[in-house]
Amino acid sequence: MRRFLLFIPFLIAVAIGGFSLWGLRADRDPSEIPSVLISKPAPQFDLSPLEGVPVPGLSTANLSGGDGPVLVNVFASWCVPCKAEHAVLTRFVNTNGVTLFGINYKDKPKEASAWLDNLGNPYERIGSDLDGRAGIEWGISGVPETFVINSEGIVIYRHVGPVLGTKAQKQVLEALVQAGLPQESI
Amino acid sequence: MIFWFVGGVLIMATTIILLSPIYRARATAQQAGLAQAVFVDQLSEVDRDEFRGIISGEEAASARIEVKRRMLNESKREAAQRVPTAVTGRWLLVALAIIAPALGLGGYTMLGSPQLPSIPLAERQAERDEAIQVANLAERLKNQLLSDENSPADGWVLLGQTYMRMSRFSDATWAFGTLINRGDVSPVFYAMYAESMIAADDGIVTPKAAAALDHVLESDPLNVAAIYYKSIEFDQVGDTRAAFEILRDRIELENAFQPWMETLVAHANWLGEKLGGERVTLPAESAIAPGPSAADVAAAGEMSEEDRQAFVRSMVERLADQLAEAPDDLDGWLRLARAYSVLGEAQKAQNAFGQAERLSKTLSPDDPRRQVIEAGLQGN
Amino acid sequence: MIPELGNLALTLALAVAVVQSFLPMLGASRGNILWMRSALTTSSLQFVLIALSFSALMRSFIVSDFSVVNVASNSHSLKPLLFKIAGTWGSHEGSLLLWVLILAAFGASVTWFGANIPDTLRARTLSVQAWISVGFLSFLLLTSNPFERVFPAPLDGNGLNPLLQDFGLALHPPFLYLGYVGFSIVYSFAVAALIEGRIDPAWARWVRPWTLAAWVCLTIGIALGSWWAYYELGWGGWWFWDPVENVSFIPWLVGTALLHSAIVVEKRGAFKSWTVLLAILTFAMSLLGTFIVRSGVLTSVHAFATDPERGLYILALLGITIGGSLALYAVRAPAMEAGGLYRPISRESGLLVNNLLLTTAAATVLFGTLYPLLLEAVTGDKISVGPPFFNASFVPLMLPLIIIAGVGPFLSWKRADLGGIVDRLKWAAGITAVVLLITWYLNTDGPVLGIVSFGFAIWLLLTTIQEWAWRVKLFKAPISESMRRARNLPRSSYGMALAHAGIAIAILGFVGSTMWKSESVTFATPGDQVEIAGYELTFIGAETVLGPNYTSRQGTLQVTRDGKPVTELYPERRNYAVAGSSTTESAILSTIRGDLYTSISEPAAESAEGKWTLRILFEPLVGLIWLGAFMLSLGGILSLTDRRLRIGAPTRAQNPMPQPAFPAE
Amino acid sequence: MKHQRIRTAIATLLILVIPILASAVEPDEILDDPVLEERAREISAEVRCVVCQNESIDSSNADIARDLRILVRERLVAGDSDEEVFEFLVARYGDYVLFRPPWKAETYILWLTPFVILGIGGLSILVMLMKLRSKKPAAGERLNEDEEVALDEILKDGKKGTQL
Repeated sequence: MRRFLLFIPFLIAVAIGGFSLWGLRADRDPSEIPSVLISKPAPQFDLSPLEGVPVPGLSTANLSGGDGPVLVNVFASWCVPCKAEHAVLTRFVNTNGVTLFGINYKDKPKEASAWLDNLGNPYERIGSDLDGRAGIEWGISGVPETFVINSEGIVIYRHVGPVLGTKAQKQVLEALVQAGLPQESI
Repeated sequence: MIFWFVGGVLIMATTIILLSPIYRARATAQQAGLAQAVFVDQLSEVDRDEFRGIISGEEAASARIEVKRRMLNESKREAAQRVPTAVTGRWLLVALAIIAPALGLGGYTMLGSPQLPSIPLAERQAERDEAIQVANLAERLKNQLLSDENSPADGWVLLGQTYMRMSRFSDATWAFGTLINRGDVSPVFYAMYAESMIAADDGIVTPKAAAALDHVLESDPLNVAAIYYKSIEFDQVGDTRAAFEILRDRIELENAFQPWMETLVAHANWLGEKLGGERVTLPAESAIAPGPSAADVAAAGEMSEEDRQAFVRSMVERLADQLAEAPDDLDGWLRLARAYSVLGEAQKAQNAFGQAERLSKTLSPDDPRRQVIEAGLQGN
Repeated sequence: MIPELGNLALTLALAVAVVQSFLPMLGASRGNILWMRSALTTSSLQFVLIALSFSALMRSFIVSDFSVVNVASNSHSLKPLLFKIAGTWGSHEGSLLLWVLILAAFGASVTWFGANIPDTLRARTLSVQAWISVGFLSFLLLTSNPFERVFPAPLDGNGLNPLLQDFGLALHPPFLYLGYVGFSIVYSFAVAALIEGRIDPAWARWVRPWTLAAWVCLTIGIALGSWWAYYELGWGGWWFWDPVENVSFIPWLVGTALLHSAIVVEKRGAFKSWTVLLAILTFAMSLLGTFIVRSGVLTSVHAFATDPERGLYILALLGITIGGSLALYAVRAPAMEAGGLYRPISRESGLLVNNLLLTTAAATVLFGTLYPLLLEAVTGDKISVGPPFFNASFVPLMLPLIIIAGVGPFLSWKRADLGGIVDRLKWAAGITAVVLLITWYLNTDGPVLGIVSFGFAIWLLLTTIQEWAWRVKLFKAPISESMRRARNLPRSSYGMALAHAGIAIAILGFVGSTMWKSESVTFATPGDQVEIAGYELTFIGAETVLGPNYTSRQGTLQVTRDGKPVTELYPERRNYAVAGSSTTESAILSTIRGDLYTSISEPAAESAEGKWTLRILFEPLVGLIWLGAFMLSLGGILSLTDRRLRIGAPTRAQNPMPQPAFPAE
Repeated sequence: MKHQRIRTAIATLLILVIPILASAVEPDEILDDPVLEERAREISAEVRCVVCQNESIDSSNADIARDLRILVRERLVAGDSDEEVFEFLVARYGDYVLFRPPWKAETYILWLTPFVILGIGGLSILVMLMKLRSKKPAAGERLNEDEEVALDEILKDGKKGTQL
């Protein structure tokens, strides 16, 4: 018994070592926070349209009742990675027929519309979230973030950071299919 | 050279110091009595504490007994212990005194760069002046171009390229953009414009940059720089296959080695990896180490023939300077030799091949570079 | 050339460390004197080589040799000289070089000052120390070479993080590492003793000075870090329970337990197995700290940016050193004979409870720090364990410890007379109770833990003074007799008293600055006045001041008290152009009552343009935290100078036998 | 190529990352009601800033921390209890935002471990002390004559032993 007890410190050390090894996995981001919205209805919000851009505003009601799923993308003109994922989102809209809504987070309307002029506007609706309240409702921790919502208005998937790289795009598209996008469109 | 002198002294000193125990070792180990000394001290401490009245007489007595028992045990232990008396095993020390510094030196040659000098800031006034001068010149050039309604296109190109070298990418975009807005829309300018935008956006190919690239490819479908960045764009929007194929197709158009190929092939293979191990191969002859950087390739691809020559020449000189300081770079010499051959400087090419041959002695007999050197020395 | 020589010296040091890692060990088991003695040369040589290497790096920083990657990315030509020097250990690579330098220094110091240690034990200890050296030198050379070169060299460097360009923080890492790494030698002694199969009072005596030295340095290092956070971060906090702070605190807790338990081994020959375990654990916790700070498995505000590959290497090193030694411990510990007997009421039992509380506290902090990782691994859930948890779990554990610390010194070894002690301490207990009631009356809605801590700190202070008075028979004997006794008390006795009093003083600081803090945050324009804690502060204005590598907006605050001028304070907001970031330089008026703490910054709201955000705090007694830490370290240093620790050293050859009666000390 | 490699090397080189804790609470956020403000401060000190490394929203100067501070105060003014404010935040960000882990199945172990360690340690100490109580010293309290003689030898030797 005493002999066994003496092994306890060793066993604890091994356990801590094991967890540490797990913590070093390359695909683990220690500062990433999982969303609490998954499988829950999208939060309540009502945003007016972005000044100077000819698409309507965005509210909770717009998210459900459509034919298929929607992609809600939180973006801002001051956000560098947003520029990078813009092309991907545009391709989703043009080649996959995805419905894309935008939440323009804490941005100056003038700069946002210039940004969209420059890059093109793939968004069907854009809500202007000037004070960042809608962002908090969605529980975002940074920009960009992208949510997949099904036609019942339930949040299916959330992607933190730009949708760049094969893996991220595959995950978003798969979530869209799961939310009701026809399989053949991807 | 001084480095190897000082380093040699360091290594010698290490060897000598490692050997020194041989001369200093005493015949008996210092074992006995050290523990007893501690116990004797503990005894006297008990005496002191008792005298001070910190512990009672009874406590002191039992503490003394405890310490004394420790002493008796210790003396039994010491008696049972074998105390070495002879100095043996010198051979191992001598062997290690030779092996260890050799290992250290071996490790260093793998990790270090002995030929590189220290470069304290104080000795780099000229370089700093030059940097400041370049900045000033760029500023002057800019003002000149702005004040001149009919400023020459070359001026703007030079300004943009200078900004690129200075890593002031947005300024470069502005310079190339100004040129294009004036209506000077040769594909070369567009390619530079696109590249500066991509650099300014941390490597992201924005739709605007992509449009510029498309513009280049419309009039010059073989433009290497545009194809390279187009591939990056395809990859960024998630079409890795297209990104890979555009590179592969362009490389396959050539039947001989071109200086830009290394970069394209490396990038194509990196993409191929993601697609599950597809590869692009260079024409056989070009198994020789890295070429110019992607940026250099791009720049060279866009230049007029004269500019290209000048550009290549400046790169070659840079390479030659580097090799003068670090002459043990076989692949470097090979590249230099090849570059001189391309420029038609046969004598210099021969010299470079000579340097390469000096270094090629350690290569395995079937190393392809041996043949390249041999062919080069014969003037092919 | 200089950086290359540094690199060469480092690889040579690794080769020497390899020799040292097995030859002395082999010598000790074969009884070969020459091989054992080789440890003395190799340990000194290793130290000299690493010191050469470190100087080479430091020189590269001083002359701004940007052909060294490490210099280019952590220094800048415009940086003041002091911070160029401090830049040497400002990065992962440089600080790791400092780490191995200190490791080698402790090894060499056993050679230089350890002539009173038997040859076999010393040879084995130095070999074990060299194992660690080999591990970390190879880690340094293979994954984090500080001498990596860049060609062509950039014209200027990236600069050091402005927050680190501070005197307190320049000194913080060296002390912290002296502490962290200092425990390596204690670990080596423990492993050597396990291999040798000998752990007895003499062993404890031989190890004590190194434990004390490391502990003192760690204390200073932690105190410097918290002092820096206090005045540099701009809002008067001094401890955040951040993972990186915690991992420096855990070895301190375990090390403190070790200091106490080793006394029992020394005096009574008991607690051997436990003490060896603590010696291993203290260093294990230091290594775990190194791992967490450099691998990025936990999010922390202070961590070196993450690199899983390096983390993997350190984890492997940890597995070998910690796993190996704990396995060795499990196998060899049963061979250790039990020590002397004692009664439930005795000094031994008191120290046992002390150890229980300290290790429980250490385990709590460790568990709390790692828990988010454990939970994420098991369930995938992410949670945070922050200050509220640690305050709620750690502080209650410390309270009984303070009581014990007050009583413990009165307990005699083996069997203590409880009645006598209770009788002796009744006055201290009475005063404590009165203080507690008054504090509670004045803060009826204050936090209970704070009020109780305050009372208990008073208790510890009183009992510590009383213990000293009792030892010197103050007022019980003629004053001259007391003076003589005071002179003759061993220094370790004074050390203990000073350290315990330091703890009490620091607690008063903790409580005072959290419970009675007052704060005022305002937008100010010149002429505005703020009143706080009896002071009136007038904001005169802010002006731009140019520093060597920053521009600063410096505010001027006139401080008056009852209309009489007291001083002027100049809080600053510094903007470092190269790094593109700003720092807050608080201005503090320190008084006995507490600190008047001021800082200034640009308002976040756009509507407040043209104004300044003035943050003014009054933190009562906060200075006592660092006074306490200073006393704690001074106590350790005093104990370190106790003559008993030098017994058997050759310097005492003229007078080898201590006089049985009374040597005048 | 070399240039580029070096540039990335420098860019990715590791430097100490330390936050800029400069702003924290701003004057325009402070509530007029000191009691509510006090509650707001206490709540914010226990809420983790989601974009920072490891800071509370009370001490962080991140934009979103400021938004959350203002939000907390709005909820308090609207009459929420402390618990309701925390629930509001957890509903959006999960337990991650709480610096004080909630008392639930996932954290029972966390909260109980200190007591368990203390309990087990305390118990084993008690058991050990009880065992020691029943033990008698093995050797006699005094040294016998042979031992005294041996000891005298050692003391004499001891003098020699330390004479180095």
